[in-house]
Amino acid sequence: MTSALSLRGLYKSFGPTSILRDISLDIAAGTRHTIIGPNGAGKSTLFHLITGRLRLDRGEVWLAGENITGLSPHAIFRRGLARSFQVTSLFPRLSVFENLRIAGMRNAGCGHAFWRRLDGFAELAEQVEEMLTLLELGPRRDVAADALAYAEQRALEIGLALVGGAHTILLDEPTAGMSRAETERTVTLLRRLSAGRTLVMIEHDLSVVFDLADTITVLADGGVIASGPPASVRGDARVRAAYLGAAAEVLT
Amino acid sequence: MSQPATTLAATKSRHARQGGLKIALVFGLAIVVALIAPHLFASGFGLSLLNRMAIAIVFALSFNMLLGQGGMLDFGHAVFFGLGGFATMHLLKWVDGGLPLPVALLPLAGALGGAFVAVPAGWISTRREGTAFAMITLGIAELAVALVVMIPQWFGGEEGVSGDRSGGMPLFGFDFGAASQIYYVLAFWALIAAALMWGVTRTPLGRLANAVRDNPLRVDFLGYDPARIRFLTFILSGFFAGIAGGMQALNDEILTVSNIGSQASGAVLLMTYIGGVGTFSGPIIGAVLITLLQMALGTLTDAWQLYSGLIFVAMVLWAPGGISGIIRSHAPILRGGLGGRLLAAYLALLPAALVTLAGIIGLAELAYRLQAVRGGGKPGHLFGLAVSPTTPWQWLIPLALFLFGAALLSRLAPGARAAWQEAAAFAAGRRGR
Amino acid sequence: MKRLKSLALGTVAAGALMAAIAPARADEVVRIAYIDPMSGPFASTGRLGEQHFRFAIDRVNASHAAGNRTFELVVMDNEVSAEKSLTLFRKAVDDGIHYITQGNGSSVAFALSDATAKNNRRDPEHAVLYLNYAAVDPALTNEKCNWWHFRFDADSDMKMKALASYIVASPNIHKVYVFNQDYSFGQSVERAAVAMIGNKRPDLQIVGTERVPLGKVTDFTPYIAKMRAAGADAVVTGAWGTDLTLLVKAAADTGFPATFFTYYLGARETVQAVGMAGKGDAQISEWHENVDAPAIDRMAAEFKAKYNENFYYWRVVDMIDTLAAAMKQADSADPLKVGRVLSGMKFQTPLGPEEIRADNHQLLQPMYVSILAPDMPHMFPGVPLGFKTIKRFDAEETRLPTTCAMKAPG
Amino acid sequence: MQEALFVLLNGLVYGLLLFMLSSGLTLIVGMMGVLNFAHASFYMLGAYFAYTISVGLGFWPALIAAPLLVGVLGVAVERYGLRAVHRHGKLAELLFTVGLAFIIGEIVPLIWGRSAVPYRVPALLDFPAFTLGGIQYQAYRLFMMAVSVAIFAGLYAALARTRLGLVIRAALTHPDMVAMLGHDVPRVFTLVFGAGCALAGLAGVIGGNAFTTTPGMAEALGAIVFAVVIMGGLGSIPGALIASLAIGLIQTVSITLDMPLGAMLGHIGLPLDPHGALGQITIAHAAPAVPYLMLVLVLALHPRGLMGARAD
Repeated sequence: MTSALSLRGLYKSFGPTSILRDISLDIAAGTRHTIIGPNGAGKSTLFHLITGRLRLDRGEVWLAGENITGLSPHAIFRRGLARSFQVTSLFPRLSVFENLRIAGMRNAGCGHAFWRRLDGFAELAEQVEEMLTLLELGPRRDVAADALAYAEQRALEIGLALVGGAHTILLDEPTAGMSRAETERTVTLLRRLSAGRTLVMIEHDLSVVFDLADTITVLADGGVIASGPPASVRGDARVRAAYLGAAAEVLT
Repeated sequence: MSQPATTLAATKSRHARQGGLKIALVFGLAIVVALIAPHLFASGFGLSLLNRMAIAIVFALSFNMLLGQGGMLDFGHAVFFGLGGFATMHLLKWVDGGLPLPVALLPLAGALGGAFVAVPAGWISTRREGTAFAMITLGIAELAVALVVMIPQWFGGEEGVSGDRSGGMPLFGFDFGAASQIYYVLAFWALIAAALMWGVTRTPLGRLANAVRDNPLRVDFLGYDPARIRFLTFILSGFFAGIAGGMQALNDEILTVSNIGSQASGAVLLMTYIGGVGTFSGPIIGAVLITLLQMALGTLTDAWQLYSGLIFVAMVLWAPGGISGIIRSHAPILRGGLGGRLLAAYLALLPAALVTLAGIIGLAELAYRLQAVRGGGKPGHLFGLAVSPTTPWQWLIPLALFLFGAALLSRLAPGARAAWQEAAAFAAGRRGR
Repeated sequence: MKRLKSLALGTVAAGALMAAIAPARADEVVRIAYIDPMSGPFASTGRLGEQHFRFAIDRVNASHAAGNRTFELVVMDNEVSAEKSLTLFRKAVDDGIHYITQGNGSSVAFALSDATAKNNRRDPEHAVLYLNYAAVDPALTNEKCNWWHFRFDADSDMKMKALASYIVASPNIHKVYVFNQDYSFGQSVERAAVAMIGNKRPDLQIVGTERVPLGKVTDFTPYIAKMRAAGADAVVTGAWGTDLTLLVKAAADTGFPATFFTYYLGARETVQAVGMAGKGDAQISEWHENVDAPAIDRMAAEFKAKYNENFYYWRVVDMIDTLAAAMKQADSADPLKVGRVLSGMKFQTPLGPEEIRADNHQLLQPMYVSILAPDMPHMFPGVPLGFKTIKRFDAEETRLPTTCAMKAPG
Repeated sequence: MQEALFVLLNGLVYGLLLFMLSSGLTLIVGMMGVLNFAHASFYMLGAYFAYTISVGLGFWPALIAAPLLVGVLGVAVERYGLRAVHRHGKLAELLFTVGLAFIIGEIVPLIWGRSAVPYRVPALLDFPAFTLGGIQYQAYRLFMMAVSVAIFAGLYAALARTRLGLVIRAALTHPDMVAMLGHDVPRVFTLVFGAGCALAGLAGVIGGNAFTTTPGMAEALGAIVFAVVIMGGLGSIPGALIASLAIGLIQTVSITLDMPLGAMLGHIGLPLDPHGALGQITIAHAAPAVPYLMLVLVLALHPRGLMGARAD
């Protein structure tokens, strides 16, 4: 069986600073995978490399059996990979509804049409309304994105990655800055929406990690120090030493 | 998660139906205005003003398709306008020569010409965004002007290319020679082009252009190439600018290098910005107003260029949303019935504003009339007073007015601003609930 | 006096306003729309023209040269834009104005000539006569001529004919460089120079031609170097304004000794920029301050006293005088009737006999080739040089064949 | 040989003048991201101020005082105009400078008249320094070159060596960081804008009498200065120098090439009808369009310009 996402020997450095070294990882289709690691471990850089935002120095990225190394972000998206950002990245002057609709346009077959009414894509609108409800943003449907509260913006950020129907979804710290209750709602949402899809997350909140993840990869100092099911990662001595330290009690 | 999907869909379709009705109403009204206008301004000058407005509206809307909808500042938009015009003009000459085409259809040639030129220009420029894009368009504009001047065989050099719109195939018995007849042709095209451009904002590409304007990076991660979206928008914009150019060709029956030059590009930027880039109606307001201003102010005072410069800078400083921005920021307040309170705050500003204005006008007029007097002219009157710009004390009056008024304004302005903010917040609060 | 006062409003000049104020008197008021730049970079030229028109009109009105008609100037600012000129043309027609005049910018001239022809064909009741006092593109009286357009300035070919015949007759000139601004006027000067100077004498040749975009070049030194490398001893140029100033200044700075044969050297700022190095440089004109014509000298003095500017456009006075005479003769202000009189009209001026050609409505007038020389009666402020006639051409001598095939209306 | 030297020298002079004009703008654009369309207007003001001062006091006091005056004006414009517009975004800033250029262009002829003013080269430098191939070289041209080189050296040293220079260079690449480090960024902006305007004023003092001082002088140079700054790369002083010299040299060289485009492209195998409308244009004829062609090409290939620090 092919992996949903397969990384083969990725290297990346900025000038003389080496950020990532020899990252190899296989993520099975339909699983929820979490990447953890201390700040500066290169987690966001890894996402940027996978999604085409940054160029690799060496190595290959395969998506569902296809080599996507060096493709542009939009080409990668078209092959079924969507992502969210750590720093909220929305369309500030457009309404929540329009934000989500834009995210869904590619897969709804809108193309670049300038001769068809956007409102004519009824299925897309339905999909978006549904997502609005799921994100509990229904009452904020027509509010401009930059007028939303922070937590609402984070929810919308996740929504943009989810609405398009991609088979593999990369979320960069989806619950960052959320309250406990909001985090719990988000976890429920992710659990629900990741059914049948592959979910890769960077996450700091370890309760979320162990709640959701089927497999965990630990990044530290630009390298993978452990990868596997939660139980094995939890028991890994190097992980404890290199990363967990203060948070060790959560693990036990 | 409580609202049943059926109710939701129902609300939505009601929304859509109401929206559609509103749009139909607006365009119906526009058609009525277009039909009535020539009877209100029946003189040749009035018609010629209306014709220019129609052209300016299409041109400004096409410009705002880039700037307002797509976030692209094009310093050479007149290139597509002008070259579209030249295309129309050449076709018009063939029509004069016997090509069986109705003259009224010729702006379409301008559209094709504009789009045709926009393809290579856009191919180079739209791969970049922001300032780099703007600068490339500046370079392209300079290049285009240089080329047009260098090839008089095609563009007629300084004397331009002229044609005769009444030489073609008559349509329903009209030959379109008379200004009143050509008005209807131009009004027709202005309405069609405006409707189409409005339509484009409702299409996938139109929405994607908004997205690219706001956040091109994110668009890239949603499966679209931002450069491609910019490119297509650019070509469309060139297409509509070309229609405006074609209308211009029919109206003036002559087209010269100046129609593609930086002044024409600057004028459309001015119109669009003053009208407001944030709304679809902004450029229309700007086009109508600036056309009027250009023609009317010039007959009233020598200082009109200075005044338009000052008005422009004042708008940039205090009303960056343009006129439509002002309207939009007050509409909810008025709808919320809070206009009265705000009006009082504004009225308090009025005397100070008038005093300042009188001071500025006095200074400017004195300066221009001093120049006139030096050249042997007569100083004339201002506000019913005999002007003598060579007498020093006459300068003191407007100077004092200006300083006093400005000081007063800077005192009072924060109060009015606060009143507006309060009213806006109140109105927003009401609506939010 | 009331009318004078309304004139004093001067540049305001809203036609409608004028019409309202104009009192009902026996005199018929003939309004002339003056469509030229009053603002923007070319305003100085337009203003200077306006002063000459006011001067000429005041003279005509004072002497009742047009019979029981008085002229009134309506100033319209076109910023040298063809587009704006056309709108102003419409406005003039609306306001019942039948005479327009313009001079700056060939593009404007072509647009106005074209608009006049179309307007008069479509709407003969509001016919307009277009009096061109300074736009000199030959096409206006040749392939693009029109019956309603009358030109009172010699076209660039006629001027070149005079310049060329002087150059061809000068045994010391062997190598001529032709330098122009790149637009229709510059192009036609270049064509005429090449045709009229090249191959006219075995030891006379054109060693180079060059055109530069209007107002875009800052440093002309490389061009001077090119002329020098070509061995030019004379430069023929139709350049004007800042371009001409910078060109002759660059020549003076680099010590380039060739003589400049120009169309527009007479501008004060140009002569002041070149200084004494301009000595010997030539221009072609229909008049200059040191022409021996006492009647015009008096006008020039009067003009200077009134406006504190040098008298420059003799031809504006010539044009307005001629228009007045034609109206008197036609005993009408109807443009068609006046046009019929003007077409082929012959008359005397202080400079000699002149004629408006019937075949293309071009005025034939005497022309002067003059050079900047010291010790002249009239000299430039700050530079002790003045124009000195070195060759005079009678009006008839400037006649050129025309390709004009215009038809008289009616 | 001599001819080649002459062309080179001319290109150098022209290039250095362009650099003088654009050095101030490149600072402003690089640091503040403001495309200052009024820059050439400050150049014009420098020339007019210098004219007025030189009438009373002579050229040398004007050389110092006029740029300072223009600088002060620049500071005022930044402090009371641009800063207020800043929050409305880049487009508003740019349009503000467009309006400003327009207003200056109207006010200057009101004060000094619509035709050229007789602003002269100082007598001390008004002599031919040497003759090359029969063409005299005015001493004033050498002076212009010297001033331009001095500006480059001074700016380069100031940016590389001084604390303020360090802050400015840092602000070019990481504006937020500089603010976080506690530097008063608005004040630095004001200073940079004032200094940039003063440099434009200095160019005006020196260029106004070498060429002409007219109300149209700003318009004639506006576009080409932008071409230099953009091509050189926003904010890069060496980039501006290279772009200036490149434009100066290429334009001067192309003036000497009388070969028609058709023939030239024919040499390199591109088919263009040598008798068609395009084929007949000579390279010399197209010379003034060359900077813009270079601009479009450089930007299309390399969006940051030759040595740009900012990409936007």
